[in-house]
Amino acid sequence: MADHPLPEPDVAREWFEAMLLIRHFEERAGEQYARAKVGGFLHLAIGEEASMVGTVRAMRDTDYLISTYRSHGQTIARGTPPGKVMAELFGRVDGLCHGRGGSMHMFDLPRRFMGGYGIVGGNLPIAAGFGLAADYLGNEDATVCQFGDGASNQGTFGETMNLAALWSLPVVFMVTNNRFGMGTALERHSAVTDLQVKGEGYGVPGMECDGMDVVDTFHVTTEALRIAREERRPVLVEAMTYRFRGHSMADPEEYRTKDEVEEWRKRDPIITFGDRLVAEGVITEDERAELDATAQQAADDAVAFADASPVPEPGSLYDDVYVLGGQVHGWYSVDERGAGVRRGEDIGGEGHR
Amino acid sequence: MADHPLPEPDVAREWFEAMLLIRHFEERAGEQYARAKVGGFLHLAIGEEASMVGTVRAMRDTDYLISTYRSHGQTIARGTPPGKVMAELFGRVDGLCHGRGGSMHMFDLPRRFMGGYGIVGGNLPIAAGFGLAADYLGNEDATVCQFGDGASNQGTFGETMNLAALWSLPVVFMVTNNRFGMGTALERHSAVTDLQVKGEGYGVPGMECDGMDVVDTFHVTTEALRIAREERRPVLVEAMTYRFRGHSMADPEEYRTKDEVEEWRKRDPIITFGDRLVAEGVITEDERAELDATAQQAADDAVAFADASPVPEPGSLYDDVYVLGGQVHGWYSVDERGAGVRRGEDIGGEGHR
Amino acid sequence: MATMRYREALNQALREEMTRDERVFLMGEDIGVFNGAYKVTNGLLDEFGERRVRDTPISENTIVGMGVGAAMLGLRPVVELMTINFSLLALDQIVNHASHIRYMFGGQVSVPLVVRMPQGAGHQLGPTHSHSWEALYLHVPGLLVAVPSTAADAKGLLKAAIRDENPVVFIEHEYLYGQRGEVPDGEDVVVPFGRAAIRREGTDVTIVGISRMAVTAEKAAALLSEQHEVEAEVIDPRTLRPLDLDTILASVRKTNRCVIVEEGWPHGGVGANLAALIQEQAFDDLDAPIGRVTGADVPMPYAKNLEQIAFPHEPDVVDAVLATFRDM
Amino acid sequence: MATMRYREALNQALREEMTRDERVFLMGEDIGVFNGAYKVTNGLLDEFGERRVRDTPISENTIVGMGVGAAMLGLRPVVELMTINFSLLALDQIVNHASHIRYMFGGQVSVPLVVRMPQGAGHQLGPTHSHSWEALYLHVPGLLVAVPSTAADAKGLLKAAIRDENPVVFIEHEYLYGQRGEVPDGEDVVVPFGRAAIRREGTDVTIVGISRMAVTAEKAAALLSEQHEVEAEVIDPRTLRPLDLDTILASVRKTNRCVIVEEGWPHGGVGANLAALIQEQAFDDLDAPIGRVTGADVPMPYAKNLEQIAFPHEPDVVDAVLATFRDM
Ligand SMILES: Cc1ncc(C[n+]2csc(CCOP(=O)(O)OP(=O)(O)O)c2C)c(N)n1
Ligand SMILES: Cc1ncc(C[n+]2csc(CCOP(=O)(O)OP(=O)(O)O)c2C)c(N)n1
Ligand SMILES: [Mg+2]
Ligand SMILES: [Mg+2]
Repeated sequence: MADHPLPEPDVAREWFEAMLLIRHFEERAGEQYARAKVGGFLHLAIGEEASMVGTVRAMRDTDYLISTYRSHGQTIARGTPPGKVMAELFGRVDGLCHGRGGSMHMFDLPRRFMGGYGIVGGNLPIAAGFGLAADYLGNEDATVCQFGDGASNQGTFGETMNLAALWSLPVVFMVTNNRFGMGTALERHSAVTDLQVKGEGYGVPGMECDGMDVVDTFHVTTEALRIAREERRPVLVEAMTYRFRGHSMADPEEYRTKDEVEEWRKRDPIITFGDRLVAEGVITEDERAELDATAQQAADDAVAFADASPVPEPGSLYDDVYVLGGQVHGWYSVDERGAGVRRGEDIGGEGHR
Repeated sequence: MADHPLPEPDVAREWFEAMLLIRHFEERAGEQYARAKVGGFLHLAIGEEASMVGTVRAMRDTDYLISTYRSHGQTIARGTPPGKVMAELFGRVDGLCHGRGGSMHMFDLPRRFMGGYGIVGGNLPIAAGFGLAADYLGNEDATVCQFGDGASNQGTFGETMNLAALWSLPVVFMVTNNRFGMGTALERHSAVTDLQVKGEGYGVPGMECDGMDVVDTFHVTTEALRIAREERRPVLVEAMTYRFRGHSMADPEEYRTKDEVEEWRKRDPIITFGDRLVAEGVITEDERAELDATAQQAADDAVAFADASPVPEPGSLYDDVYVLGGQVHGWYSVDERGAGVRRGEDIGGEGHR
Repeated sequence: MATMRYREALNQALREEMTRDERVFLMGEDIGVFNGAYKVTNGLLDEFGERRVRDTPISENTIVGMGVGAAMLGLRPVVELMTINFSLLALDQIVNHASHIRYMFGGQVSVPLVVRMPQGAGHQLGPTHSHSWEALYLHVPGLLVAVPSTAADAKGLLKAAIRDENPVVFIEHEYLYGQRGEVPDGEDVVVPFGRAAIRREGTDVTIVGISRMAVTAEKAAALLSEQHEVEAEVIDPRTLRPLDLDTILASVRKTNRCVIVEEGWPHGGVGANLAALIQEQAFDDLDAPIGRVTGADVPMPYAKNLEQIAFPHEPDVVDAVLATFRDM
Repeated sequence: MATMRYREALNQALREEMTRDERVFLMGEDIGVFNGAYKVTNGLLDEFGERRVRDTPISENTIVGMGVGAAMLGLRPVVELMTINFSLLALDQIVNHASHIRYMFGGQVSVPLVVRMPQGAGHQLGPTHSHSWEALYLHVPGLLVAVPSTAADAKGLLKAAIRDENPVVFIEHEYLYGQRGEVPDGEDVVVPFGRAAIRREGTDVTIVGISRMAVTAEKAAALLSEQHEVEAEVIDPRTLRPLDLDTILASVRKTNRCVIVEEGWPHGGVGANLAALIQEQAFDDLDAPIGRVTGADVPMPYAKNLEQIAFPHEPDVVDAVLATFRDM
């Protein structure tokens, strides 16, 4: 699988940079979590960078990407400034979602990153809806929908495969098989462990890519997107990968051995790709160190940016529950004028009467 | 497929009798619906008798059967007196569920008919739960779960296939492919129309039977049950059949042609089986007519029984919402002592305070 | 003004909005070739074709979710669920997705989705097909909730729902489908959300009726007037989110008595919510406890006689109103 | 009496009931090898093995449905859902199946299933993981609903739930998992459903607190006493179905004032239901409108400062109580 030639040097270097940036970003995020700058659940994707960057680089700017609660890296790969992602983790106003969503719920409309979703399997139907919209509008926008091996057991998986195949929707479903759904190993949660065949009974053909190899991921996803866009039908791509860290920061990792993790770490997508770039003369070892330092600096800058951003105004609590105007006149959709206490009372403006 | 020899004459005759009884029962039910003796939705299974009787006759008395809103026939095949089924349709106290469930919700515990269910796809997880119980208890009880082609698109289908395969549960899933989910033809609702393969991506192998042939259905289901019981793993059986009547009594059937129905009627499972019994000398034409008359009489008796049964006492409205005793003291689980009107006020007894 | 059935009014609303706005399309089980389980979409497949009237497989959660996705990209999907009981299968998409997306993504996107579905008892459909769930949906911030009780409102509110930028849960009633009413002419006659209708003016007691129970309330008010010399004011809130509490409060301040009538279960129902709001804000105006007439606290039985006593009828409303006088 | 955390008390209840009754087994996502997302099932896989502690795939609707099926055949499944937010995916099995089966099949079978799940905000888990849904479940006839707020109740009610013949929705709280409390010794100490606990006696106002908010209410009562010379009676209903309304009414008849505190959304919440019941039955005893302190009417935001103002704290309860005096 890994015998694709490298792309043009500039391109290869950019992929490497993107993976480095994601890696350092994730490591910084983990540190900031330990310092309680980041709250909630934090799901790092360290180890999965190749599957993210390879996939995103196969996409057009006009394509849609939709993912899970483990999607800082995808957001960054899609071009979102890391500072805005970090600020979201910090729960600050300059965060992508102004601190509303947090780590699990990223969203960047201009870059067509259509969201990370906290409900396992919840994003599949929505992805099919994007495919339907492309079809309805008669345009060439394809959708990539990323979800995990564990998500392939949700009812939405089967329902969505059937509908996407039945209606010939231009969607690439990418199951990121990192071999665990939380602490449950693949063979303990899925009767069929060759996940690419799980769509076949619904008419969605499967493909596999080496999710530890950015080049292979790129090529397979490119072909999958071609099929979706040109042949106008869905494809299921299984990206074989592994997460080096726990499911979230709160994971003691008792369900797997250190040895297993070490085995996989030997295939670290950033190290192996870096080695290859050096071996094939695309970069020198010095440049490699420089690129690494640059990425690290960018991650540090993201932290600084986030830290400098203010927390949301308390008065913004009720913003954007509804689109106001027309027939919905205020944040109070029913009534909050009771004698009792009213949350977010300090807010002013039109939301209040 | 239809080249299995007939079973012993007594057995063959009994299958024929059962199919006749179901047919006449269904016709009577339809008539009573037209007379408004039966309310709600009435889904007849005329045309599907072979798939019902062939399946049930392959089961042991200790096996569990679970089905859908289209299950009068299965209930009768399982041995429930037709009068109790008809009384349920009439909403009477002698109905199987004392008039609580109606046509869509039959249930006969002693005969291990574990219910007809009104939610499409809702019975699959429950069937897997029966399989789990058999496994847990270490007994040989197998479960047959019947559902429609349309139900194979519900999320529960994929979820249940995976779990049944993963946990090696002794369940035969039988998809009754009558080619329509309500008014939506198979190829318009399912991307893959060869339904027996729909479980393969989840590790559940498929089999097919001619659901218009009671003998073939019997043989295939027997083998499926053997696999479930002895090899302790699930099987998906697709029974190819057709419903001659509308989806329910309220169906104008604009979605299919009269010709199509006529084509299928040529394969009427009762006529073809009767012809074969006569041709192979199991019964004479006269006996055939007699058996038919007997079945018709039994269906008439069922109507008479139902008609003679009283309607439920108003005071029974709150019975069996809860199992009382222990910590739940009355039908009122919260409180119904408000100043306002209380439904079922005329009830007495322990339910009231 | 034309007279038409509630289902025809809905059909007209769909037709007009589809004609007006190319982005509007329909999805649902058997809405096309079958013309709809309750014939609300009758003829629309013929008129608009398969692109805009889409028969779906039986996959409630996913068809709603696809509506969410299509709405996020600017389309105006109207998803029909065959009954509200089946919407429990789609609740994750309706609540965890449709209602949250705008807020959790910081206002970057909206979800102009309409989920239409009927509810209600009376046709002996038994426990899996007969329940009323408006109280569930009114609980959820981010949703709008409509419960039209007349043909005119069915049409006008559905048009308003389709034009709105927010996700709307649009609750129809199986019994009402066949009822006739006058419907104003004009393709731009919309009924805005958040405005209650006073169905009958009165001075002695305020009766609030939800969905079909607005009709029952009106009939009960006639009985009260004829037989008991009680002049009831009957209010149909028409939408539960937003709720026009002002109209209800103004009435209660005038009548000093209130009874709420709904078909759903008593505990945590719409009546409970209204009673809580009214006693909070018009405490001193109340001369008697706020009465509630609700469905029985049971899964809906199939048998006709049991079903009939399991949901409210006019005499129940009359009794509840009279009780507010006895309590004095 | 031993002192232990709420999660340990739950763990003990599971262990004891599994030991006592071979029919009791556990199913859920990551309850075994991972020892539970919130460690409630810690150690149970080791102790009881894979037959009785079953890690499941992520298939909420089906694992609950399998519990329904197993329960119908006489087993005593205890299904854990990782949070109550995900139970929306399983609602069809919980409501249309578990709660209806006994009734719709004429009493032939029962469904002794327990669905355990935590809810609640405070850990910045954002809009898909933080909501409180007890009001949804209390709406449904056929279910029992528990909302324990102490370690002792967590244990005693869970034991009662497992022993009961009815389907139980057992709602835990993420914040409470780490809280310690005294738990009576003895394997047969169960806390029966339908009996409220008076957490604090008082004469001036009745505060009803639900789930974690029972703790908040108690702390608020201390503040009221110290700072405002108001002696509040604090009641924790412990179960919402059945509901011990008598205890609440008796208190309100004594104090003539009532405030209900809950974490969930305001409209159609538990507070609305209690307010409606109380004003119905103790109308003349009330000197002020029943107050409600609830979560904000928004999807739960992630940012810490916003999250904190989106659910009730002691000062909110104090203010609401004082308002019942100002209204006089
Ligand atoms: C509906 C739902 N159920 C359970 C969870 C809790 N949960 C979060 S992530 C996760 C594991 C998902 O595994 P997988 O799909 O393989 O993705 P990965 O985390 O490995 O990227 C679980 C069970 C959830 N968020 N949503
Ligand atoms: C969850 C759910 N969605 C929709 C319906 C309405 N409905 C009842 S039967 C039916 C068609 C089912 O088709 P199939 O599974 O093929 O079974 P058949 O009726 O052909 O026996 C539909 C859509 C329902 N009862 N439950
Ligand atoms: Mg995984
Ligand atoms: Mg069918």
